[in-house]
Parts: sequence; structure tokens; C-alpha cells
Amino acid sequence: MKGWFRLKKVVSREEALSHIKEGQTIMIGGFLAVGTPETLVDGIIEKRIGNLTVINNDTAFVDKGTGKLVVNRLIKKFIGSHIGTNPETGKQMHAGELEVELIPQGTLAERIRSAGVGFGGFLTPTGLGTVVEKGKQKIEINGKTYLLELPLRADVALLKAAKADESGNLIYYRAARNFNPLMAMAADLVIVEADEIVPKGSLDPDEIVTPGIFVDMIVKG
Amino acid sequence: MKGWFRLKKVVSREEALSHIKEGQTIMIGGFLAVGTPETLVDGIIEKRIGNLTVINNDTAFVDKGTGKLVVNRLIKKFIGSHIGTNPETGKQMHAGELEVELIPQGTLAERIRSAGVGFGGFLTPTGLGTVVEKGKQKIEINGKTYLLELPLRADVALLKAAKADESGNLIYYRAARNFNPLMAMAADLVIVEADEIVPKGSLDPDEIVTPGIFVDMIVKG
Amino acid sequence: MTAPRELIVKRVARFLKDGDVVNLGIGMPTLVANYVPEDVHIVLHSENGFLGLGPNPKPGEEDPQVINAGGQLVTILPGGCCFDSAMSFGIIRGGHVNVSVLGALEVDEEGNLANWMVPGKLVPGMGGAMDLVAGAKTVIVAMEHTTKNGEPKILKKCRLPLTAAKEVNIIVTELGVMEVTPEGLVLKELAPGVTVDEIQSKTEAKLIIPEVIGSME
Amino acid sequence: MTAPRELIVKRVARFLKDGDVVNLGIGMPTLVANYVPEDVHIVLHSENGFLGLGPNPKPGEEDPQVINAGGQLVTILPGGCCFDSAMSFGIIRGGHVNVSVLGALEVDEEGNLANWMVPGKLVPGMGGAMDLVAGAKTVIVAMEHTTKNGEPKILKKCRLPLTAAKEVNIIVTELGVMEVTPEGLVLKELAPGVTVDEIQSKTEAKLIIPEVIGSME
Repeated sequence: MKGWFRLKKVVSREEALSHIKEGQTIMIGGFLAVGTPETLVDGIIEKRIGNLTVINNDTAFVDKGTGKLVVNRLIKKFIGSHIGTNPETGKQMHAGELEVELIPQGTLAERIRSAGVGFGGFLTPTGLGTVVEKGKQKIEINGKTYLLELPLRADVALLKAAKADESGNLIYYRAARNFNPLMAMAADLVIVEADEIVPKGSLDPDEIVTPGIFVDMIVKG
Repeated sequence: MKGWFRLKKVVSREEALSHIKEGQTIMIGGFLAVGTPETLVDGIIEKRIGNLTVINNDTAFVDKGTGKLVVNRLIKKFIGSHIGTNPETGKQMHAGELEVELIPQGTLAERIRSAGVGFGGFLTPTGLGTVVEKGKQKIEINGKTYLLELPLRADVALLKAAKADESGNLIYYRAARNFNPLMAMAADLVIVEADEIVPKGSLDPDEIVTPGIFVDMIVKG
Repeated sequence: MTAPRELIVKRVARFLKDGDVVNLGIGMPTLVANYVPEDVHIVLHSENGFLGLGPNPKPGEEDPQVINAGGQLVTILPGGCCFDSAMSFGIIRGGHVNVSVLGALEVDEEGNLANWMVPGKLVPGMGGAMDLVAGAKTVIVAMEHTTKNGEPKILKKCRLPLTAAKEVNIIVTELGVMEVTPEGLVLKELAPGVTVDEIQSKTEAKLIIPEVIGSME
Repeated sequence: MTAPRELIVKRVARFLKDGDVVNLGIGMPTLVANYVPEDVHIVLHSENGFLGLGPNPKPGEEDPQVINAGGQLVTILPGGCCFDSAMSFGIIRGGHVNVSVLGALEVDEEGNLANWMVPGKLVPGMGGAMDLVAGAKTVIVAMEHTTKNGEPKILKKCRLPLTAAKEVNIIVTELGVMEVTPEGLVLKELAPGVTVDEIQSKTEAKLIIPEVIGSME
């Protein structure tokens, strides 16, 4: 569904949710829940789609964003940079009920982008001399050492946009952009929750941030 | 001059040109001269600043874009992906008067971005099994082989924007964007030729493509 | 009878599926856009920085900053969008282009492609071709079957410097359609009036002949 | 007498130069913004995706989608711009942030920093801290000199898991200003009324005492 189709990309929330399956790896946009598609997250909870691996910058709050999935115990493994704002995440982690993989935020962003742009990986100085090094190849370039970081993909990406046109082109608002444009490139199925859906051709080609070809389905937020 | 200053970033063409020196490595935006700051290029020719290493996607045409620098014999070495539209480039290259380094276009873009974002390099499948491999480290990730490509920086970047605000934030028009936003991150001195210069605060934060902190000087195009 | 180039680009157009993101190379591949069936909606990618590449502008409506990768004045269709070169090639390298159609100087039975230089003679540079051939999901070579002098261009092994190794999937010429397989080149279709012997005689690589060969039209 | 935290953030503010791009960590470092001299124009970077971070909004003008990295409602100043997380950390990793100001659990004489976890107790995650410390041109640690129990936080060698190795440049506490050099920690300034003996007694690392020590105020 990535390109421009005869079929419409704008679907019902029910239709979109029917494509998300138990046990999948799901990327969710947002930073402390700003830029998180809450309607889609709520749908996962209603349908109790569990055993998920969730990739998000953070687990937000107990009553907001990805944090709600933690509280509802639908996450098997969380991959992100920060869990400190949601005490439930730490509790489940320490109880051995939730696996947590912590990644420096910039490395997380670029690992997702790497998957999207077809890199085999990239070299970063971030994490050198820390536990982040563990299990990673070190490569020296002109006397400086870097860690080789690998791409990170998902089965599904759930994104939040301010505006979507009918061909899937997206525009974001303020701090709600964060990981959304990166995740749009790095998942097999990309579902967008948009505050506003506008006709094809009503966005200026220069103001579009995410090209519509990355987007499979659009749901009104 | 990268940040927000008391001093103005908007300068005269004369002032901007005075910072470009003989023998420097200069990135120039543009694809077949669309998105090339012609006024700045003309300035280099007027001042006969020579012995340059120029990084641009292509050498455009004999009377347009970077091609004019070739015709005026101000380039010692050209780094780009394509020289076929400017017969003068090939002629000087075959006569041993101009060194040409050809790089696949996507690799060129990401090598410039890598310098801008502080990578030590990145792994790409592009060029595998071709002459592009020469002298490069090959790295295998999950059974697939990639080439390790390194960052590419310059002393000066000369860019073209449709609009600049007084703090250096940039917006581009259509196909004139190309390499400009990438080069903005990868040079010590960044000079922008803008079709229009608008007051600080008159661009919407969401429509800005290049943050003003990358830009040192703005010249009215 | 249909002109050779028209036969080629018409057949290539029929490979495109509804929703495909397609990059058409400079020259003959560009013409494919004119023959896409009406019920197939594709998005054309222009590697200099936009999606939604449209036809040439009407006289008086030209915009000098809207060109394709070949430098021709074009248009951007409603729903199109612009981006920088890193995104443009991220789209290519990341596997978001379904089909890349390119010309070739040489192509061989392993799917190797040479189309960017002739040492000592022609060195235009690879431009975006190496990324396109390495990155696109399906690579279709669209070219005339032989050189102007009648020499084969479909070889056992490319002799010119490669654009990419083992990335070509389909070859379409005015004589037929060939598919690159691990076993070699399989002859899938023949152009009207062309025999197996004729196409083989103009092909250096040994063609694998299946029991059923389709008709190219 | 000035409160310790005020003394610290005021001194840090005086390290900032006209035109600097600055990232202020969560907590005490955030307060630095209030003490930047009037003739020094800096740009604050918010790693969740914008430049031009401004003060908290006036009541009634809050925008729930304009938050800083700590989740507080903030504003974007005229001239500010928004971007995605790859660009945000590209700005950091690429050396476009002049100064990063962070708190610390521990810092040592080699410039090692630990501020992201206490094994078995507190595991909030590193967030953007590892990138900031590795990427910013100048890293300033702003913290109280000792723990609540009076234990030294400036050590010979960090014991907690590191945020980054050998990246800290300057340490500012309510007792003084120290600079990390290849030879060790040099005491650059003392707070009013603090003696060399006092600051050394509260510091595990051996301080290098130059002939002239400045006053912190």
C-alpha cells in the first residue's frame, strides 16, 4: 500500500487495528507522549493485542502514550532511551516481567533511520567507554574510535501527524515530530493517526516532511 | 557565526566573498545548476579564487553552475557523481589538468550528511562489485556485505535558498533543495545566497528545512 | 509494425503494478511513463529530489527549478513532495522504489550491469545509477538488443566497468524479455516474428529456453 | 549569601558566549537560562526536536505539543525551528552544540561522567545524555559538590556506570570551578569564603592548585 493507489489509504480505526498482531514488533512515535498516536494505542489496549516488542523513545507516563501499554502488560520487550517517567516500567523490569533495552537517544534515532535508508549500519562515538559498547564492533577511523551500530526495523509503525493528505504525505506540529518521520521509513506496515486529513494536492510539495509512499493507512485522530 | 548573534548574518556579497580563499575545499549546492548560488559562483570567477577543490553533484553546463568554474580553470579537483553534461570537464580531465573523483550520488549525499551529524562513516551496499570498492573496507552484517564510506567535509559551503530569515533559517524551492541542506551541516563556513530575506520569526518553525545555527552568512541573491 | 523502442517501453510499462514507486532512467526509460495502463497508478521518483514527477509542462508554464534528473523541464503532480538528496537516495537504497528502469551498455547472464563509463572514452559518471541498481527491488534493463554495429550487448560476462553486480532482474529488448535467474538468463517472451534462433544468435550469453515462451505483445 | 544552586548556575551562565548553541540538562542546568548576560545571545537546543527554546508560557498560552526534554511546557522563540530526532542528535553529535550543561552523580579526574543509572536502584535510561556528552564541544557539569550525606561526588575514578568517558571539560559546584586537564583536575576558581583545604577535603580526586586561583563570583 506504500505508493499511490486507486484504493484509498484513509481507513477506519477498526480496519487499521485489524492489521496489528500479537507478538509483533511495533514502533510508536512520540517523546513523553507528545507525537504519540493515542487513539491507536488505545485500540491496542481495547483489543488486548499483547506480547509486543515496542520501540519508542520512552514509556511516557502511566496514563499517557506507550506507558498505557506497559500498565496493561501488553509489552514483552521495550526498546528505547528512557523509562524514568513511568514508574510501572521500572517495576516490571525489576520484577523480571518486562525486558528493557536502553539505547542512547541519538543512536536510537539513527538506527531507525539506517533501516529506512538501507544502511548496513553507521559509526558513532556515542556510548564509547560505557556499557553501550557491549557486544559491538569498534572501528577506528583516522585515529578516532567509533561503535558500529546496526539498523532497527519493525513490523508496524504507529505514527502521529498534524496533517495527512489522501496520498499519505505528512506534516507534523512542533515537538510532536520527533521519531515519527524516521519510523515512517522503517516498518513494513505504517499506520498514521492524523489530526486532519486533507485532499491530495492541497499540501505544498515543499512543506511535506514525510513522503506519502512510506504510508500505508491513515486514520482520523 | 553559527548561532544567534547580536551581529547580523546578512552581509554584502563582497563581504561574503572575502572569506573564500585560494586552495580551499568548497561545497556548492545544486543539481545541474538548479539550486546553485550563481551570484556567489560568479563572484569566485570575478575574484579569480583558484586552485579549489569543489564538491558538487555535477559540473552542470559550461555556462551555468559549477561548470563556469571549470571553464575558468579555477578547479584543481572536482568531487561529484556526474560530469557528463559539461564537455569541458571531461576534456580537462583527459588532458590531466583537472582531477575528478566520482562518487555514487546517494553515497555522496550521505558522506556529506555523515560529516554533518558526526558519524565516523556508514555502511552501504552501493558500489559493491564495482570500482567504487577500491581501497574501502568491506564489512559483513548478517550475511550481507557493505562498503564502509567515510564523511566528507569542506572549508566552505555555498548554498542557494528560496527564503532565509535573519537568523539563517532556510527554506528551499522544489528541485533546488537537493544537496543544500546536507552541505549546510558539513562546512566550517556556510554562506547562503537567498532569493528572499525575511525578518526573524516570520517563518513557521515547522516549515524550516535548515536550522539557522548552521548558517554563517546570508547574501541577497 | 511497432518501432523497436516503442515495443520495448510498452512492454516495460506492463511490468508496473498499481501503487508502484518507479524510477525511470534518462533516455528511452523515460518514455515508459507514456504507456502505463490507465488503471495502474504509479508514483514516479525523480532522484534529484521529488516524488510525483509529471509530464513536461505546457508552453508558458515552465518552472526552471522543476527539472528531472536528465535536466528536462517537468512538472510535479498533485500529491508530489520535495526532499533533499539524502532522503531521495534513502528512498532508493532503503528499498522504497519498487522498480528501476535503466538503459545499459552491457548486461550479463549473472545480472551484472555496465552503463556508466567506457574507459578512456566516455566518463560521464555514475550519477544515481549505482544506488538505483543496488537499491530498487526490481531492476529492469530496457535497451536495444545489440549495439549500432550489431554486436551483442547481452554478454556472458560484462567487460566494461560495472554499475552493480548481480542486481538486474529483467531485460527487455525489441527481440524479447529475459529474466535473470541463478541458473542464467531465461527467455520469457519473444517479440512478434522473432525466433529463438534469431534472439540467441544476437546474444552472447546462452539463453535458457523454457517449454513455454510468451509473446511480447 | 547566595544559595548554592544560584551560585552554580550564575557561574555556568558566565561561561556562555555570544552566539553559542547550548543544551541545558533537566533540573538545575535548566536554571542557567535565567542568568545569561543581556549582551550574550545564545540559542537553546531542546533535544526532543527544536532550537530556540524559550521560557515557560504565560497562563492560558500553554501548548501541550511544545515541551522540553523534561516534559515541561515551554515556548519556541521567534527564529526557532523544529526537526526530527535524527536532525536533533545530528546537531549534537555533529559538534554543532557549543556547550552542554548537565548534572552528575559522579565525575572524575579523567573527565569521566556517570549520571544515568544506579545499578539495581535507579535505571531511568540515558535518554540523550550519552550523545550530548560525547558530541558537544564543551561539557560543563553543574552540581552540588557532595551528596546529601556529604560524600564526595568528584572522584579519582567513577564507580557508577559511565555516561561517557573523558568528555567533561569543566565542573562547577557551589565550592568552586575545576577544569579537566590531561594532568588532572585544576582548581580554577573558589567560591567566596571557601579555602583550598575545604574544597580538597570534600573532593576525592587530588586537585591541582595553580599559583593564581580566581574568585567564583
